[in-house]
Amino acid sequence: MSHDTHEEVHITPYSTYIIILALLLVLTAITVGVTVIHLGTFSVAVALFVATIKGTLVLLYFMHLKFDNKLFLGLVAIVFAVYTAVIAITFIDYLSR
Amino acid sequence: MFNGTSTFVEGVDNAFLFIVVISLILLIVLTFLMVYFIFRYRKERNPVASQIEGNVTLEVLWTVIPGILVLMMFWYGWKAYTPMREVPEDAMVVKAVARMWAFSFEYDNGKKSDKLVVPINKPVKVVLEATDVLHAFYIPAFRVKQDMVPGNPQYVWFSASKTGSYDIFCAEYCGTLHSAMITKVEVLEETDYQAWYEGSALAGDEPVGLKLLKDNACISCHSTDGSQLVGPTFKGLFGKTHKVVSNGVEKEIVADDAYLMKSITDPASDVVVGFPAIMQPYQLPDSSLKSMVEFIKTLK
Amino acid sequence: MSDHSATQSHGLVHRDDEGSKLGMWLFIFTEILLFGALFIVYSVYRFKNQDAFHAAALNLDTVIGTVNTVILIVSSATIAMSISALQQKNKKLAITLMVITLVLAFSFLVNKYFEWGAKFHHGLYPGAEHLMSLGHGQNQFFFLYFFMTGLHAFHVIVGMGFIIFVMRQVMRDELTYNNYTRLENAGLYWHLVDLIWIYLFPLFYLIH
Amino acid sequence: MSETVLKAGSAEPQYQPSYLEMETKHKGILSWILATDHKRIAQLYFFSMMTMFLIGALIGVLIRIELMAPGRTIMDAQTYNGFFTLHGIIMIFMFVIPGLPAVFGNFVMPIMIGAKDVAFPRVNLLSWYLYVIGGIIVLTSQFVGSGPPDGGWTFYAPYSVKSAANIGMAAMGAFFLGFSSILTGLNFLVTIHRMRAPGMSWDRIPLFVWSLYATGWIQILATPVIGITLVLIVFERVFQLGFFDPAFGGDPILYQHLFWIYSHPAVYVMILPAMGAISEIIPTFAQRTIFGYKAIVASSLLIAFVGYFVWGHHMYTSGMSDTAKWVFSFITFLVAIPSAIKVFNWVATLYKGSINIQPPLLYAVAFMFTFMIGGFTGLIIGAVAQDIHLHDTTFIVGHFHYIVFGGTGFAFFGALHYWYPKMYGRMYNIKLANIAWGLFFFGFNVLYFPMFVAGYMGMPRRYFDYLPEFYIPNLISTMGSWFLYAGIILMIYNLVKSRKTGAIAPANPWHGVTLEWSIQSPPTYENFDEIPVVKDGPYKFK
Repeated sequence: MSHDTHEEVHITPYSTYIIILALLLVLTAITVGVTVIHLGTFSVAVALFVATIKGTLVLLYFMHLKFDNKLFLGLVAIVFAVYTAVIAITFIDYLSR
Repeated sequence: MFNGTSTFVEGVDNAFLFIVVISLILLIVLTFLMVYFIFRYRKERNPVASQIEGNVTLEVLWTVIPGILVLMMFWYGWKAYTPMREVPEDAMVVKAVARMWAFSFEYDNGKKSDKLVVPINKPVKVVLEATDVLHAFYIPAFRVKQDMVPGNPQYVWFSASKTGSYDIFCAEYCGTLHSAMITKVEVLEETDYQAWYEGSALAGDEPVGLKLLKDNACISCHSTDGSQLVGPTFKGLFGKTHKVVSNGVEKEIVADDAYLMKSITDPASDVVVGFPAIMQPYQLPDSSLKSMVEFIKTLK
Repeated sequence: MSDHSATQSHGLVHRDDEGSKLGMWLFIFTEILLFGALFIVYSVYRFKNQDAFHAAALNLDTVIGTVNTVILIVSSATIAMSISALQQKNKKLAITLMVITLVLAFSFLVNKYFEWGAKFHHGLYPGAEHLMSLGHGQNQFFFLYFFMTGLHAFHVIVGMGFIIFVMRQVMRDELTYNNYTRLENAGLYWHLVDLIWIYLFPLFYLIH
Repeated sequence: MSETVLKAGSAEPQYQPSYLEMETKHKGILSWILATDHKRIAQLYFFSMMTMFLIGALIGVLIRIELMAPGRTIMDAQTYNGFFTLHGIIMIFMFVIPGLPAVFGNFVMPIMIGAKDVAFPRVNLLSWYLYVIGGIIVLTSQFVGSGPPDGGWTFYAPYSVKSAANIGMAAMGAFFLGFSSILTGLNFLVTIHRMRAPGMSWDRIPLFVWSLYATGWIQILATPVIGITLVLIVFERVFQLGFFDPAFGGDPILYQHLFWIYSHPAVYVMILPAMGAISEIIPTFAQRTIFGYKAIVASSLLIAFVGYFVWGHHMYTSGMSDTAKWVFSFITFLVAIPSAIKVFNWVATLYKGSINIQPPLLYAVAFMFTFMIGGFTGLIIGAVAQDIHLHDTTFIVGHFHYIVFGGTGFAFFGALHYWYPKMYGRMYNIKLANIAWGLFFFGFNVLYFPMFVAGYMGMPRRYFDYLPEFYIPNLISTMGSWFLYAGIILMIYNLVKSRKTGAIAPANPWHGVTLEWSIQSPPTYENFDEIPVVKDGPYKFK
């Protein structure tokens, strides 16, 4: 209530969604394509890297983080950072056993 | 109370003392200040409070000083720990197997025992295995403890510096008789140890079957005197008719040789009514199974 | 969550769109951590049984996986576009896009049904003798496969329910061009479903 | 003393029907169990929680009687195992985790920030229902299936997977309780973000609200992890999926990682709101502003954040790698610093105050003392070497009771004595409250301190029976439990009796300056006729 500022409503044009959709489809094709080439241990890294790009696109455009209140963007960043740290710390154990 | 019984006691107790002394000083000072302020500045003596909002110097001081202290504590704690992982090359190896609810120990020469017997002043590496659930191998007098994880062998080592008999506890909850999963570590002079190691002197002249039942921890669940433990008692077991559940169907069965042997190797197939189906299967040579059953027959 | 926004509380005239969206986001965080825990289980077991995971993954049908990925991505775009449509007062288009989303979601489930059915047919389900004979690593893979895609499918169903719920409200003009947060929230939830699948897909279907 | 306090209250404005008497569309009991008013929901929680607390405490006393002497005393081993499990599940999941947020957070947090309710009142009610459902499932698990669950509240695999006892159901109950906790946290975060009164900027929020804010984040980000982990345990039991059982290649240590990824932050869910309540009580009874407001806020947030990365210190003996032990031990010692900062600031707040010695302050002092002991013993077991020796002994039991009972428990009852006049518009008997506090504090220390001794001597925890050398500390502990229980009973007697017969409480009996003291006792349905405009920080005493 203290900060009820009625911001201007952002309407994402359809064209943006179509472009993002196309990008996502291309990236999906790339990940599927990459599995044909054997990259060994890198294949996990590549798959996760591409997935992360796709996820970021979904978060920024489909989920409107790019246009919404920046608070949401900040919180999402913190949550993913915390989660990554938790995985990393868990793996300190498994990698050094 | 356990002064100097193993290599680690001094390090652990010194680190403990270091933290306790610092903590006690802080506890006493803070408690004193708290109580003193409450009486010195109580309403009757100090009707008007001073509104002090804070003091940056103090905040910095009581962040940095405890910061340094806790880092020292961390370091002492870590330094006292590292020797526990550095097993000397010449350590003798004993395998400890935990199952519900007993430990058994196996030596290089195949000797089995329900107590851990070790020579004095000799590094001993105990390899820890569990067959069913988590247990923990804990010798308070030596300051060693390690969980025993099924499928994932662990170890501890120690070198005992005083002869005597010390407790070994299971420290990780493992079921009904968790608190009864206790045995001893016997620290002997080198010569006594050798005598024990080579002979079966300490085992006495027990029947082979009874010794097997002890070594495999059977008697921690099945009594030999008719008392009720987690599983049916061995006393008067042989030759009687029992109600059992097989594959969910209740039926009656006569406890003969074949049934008893099957109950050891595949306990889940016929479970006596009124007892939980928690026994783990045992893989033992036929000769051992026979001796065990022979001994059970003698318990009328 | 958002359906109980402050609007109704005590009949106060106060609608907090940002608040209900924040609530939705926080709920999404819990969902992310929920799956996050499973991804930790997955990574640890994959780390321990790399070869078995590779071998087991060969049994998964990459084609169905890819088709389902495309379906979810497209449905994500359609639900996002329906928000734009409603904002532009194009109620009809908004509803059409939601219906498309639902149809796509349903076809995702149909694919899933056939995919699971094939696994059961080949004895690749928990407890099956064939699976048991393949060793611990492959077992872990299939346990996780069934549990994680199953939980994901459950989220698909919940998301569909949420979309049907807001679609009815749009039809009745309870949600309009200046009151569409609940549709946004349904969209956010649906994108979450997509987001999780974006990670599930390469981790299960694309290990070769 | 109490008389002067009562008369000193500000002049009463015209009394309006309070939330206790309000008219809703429902009548009688329905107006309670279908209430969406945050204060009524707080009451619902309060009554269900006190019921659970008394059951849990009674089981605790029975456990102590069993341990009074070696050998069987009043129950058999499996009953004992079921009892300590039930005691843990009830106290952890149904009292200390939801305790302060669900009762006092619900009651005063919206008022403190100048709001009429929480952001999602109906979700708030739903949280309570989930709590009740979870509670009922846990209690039912005792009487159906194959025997009361054992194995402790930690559900360690593979025992929890293999045990014949009814563990799956108890785990399901805990899942519901976790979900309830998530929704409460979510609700509070949105409320604090969105519903502050005009002028209530982030640097003017009372410290209790700040602590709830930090807690809310932990509830949201940690609880789902245990939720899904318990579901895995249930699936493993029901469908024989081998997630954690080594017989299927599972890793029991992974279970412990997942369990503590939640359960260590959960310790901060228990203690942060307690610290927040203490930060309210001390300034009010010292009649002066809090010392180091910003330091306390920063330490709350730091504890919540760093506390997320220390879970491994529960696992030094589990078979985790040595590198991981180093990392966890190091971060563990770092998280001690913000807790220390809080204690220093509280003590400094007493300096040059004008101190009014009343039951809430006594509870706060008891809190600080027991919390310090809990914290210092925490340092001892944060160090790897000592923890190897002390882990899974009664030393640990003593340590966490000093933190979660001595800490959270004392803060809960301190908060209860502090806000009681506001909740019910009545005063309790101060003298009786002081006596109850004395019994409570004395009994508490007699009960839990000997556990440190027995633990250092090497007595493992969760022992139904013990060797004779541990007899004396156990005997003393058991006797302490009687004093403690007597104190609790006396306290509850006093509060229950005063509910009807206590003197009418003024709006502001303790001369507090946070917003809840500016409205009538008990508050009206929507708290404020007019939303206040906040012009200054939270603890400005004249």
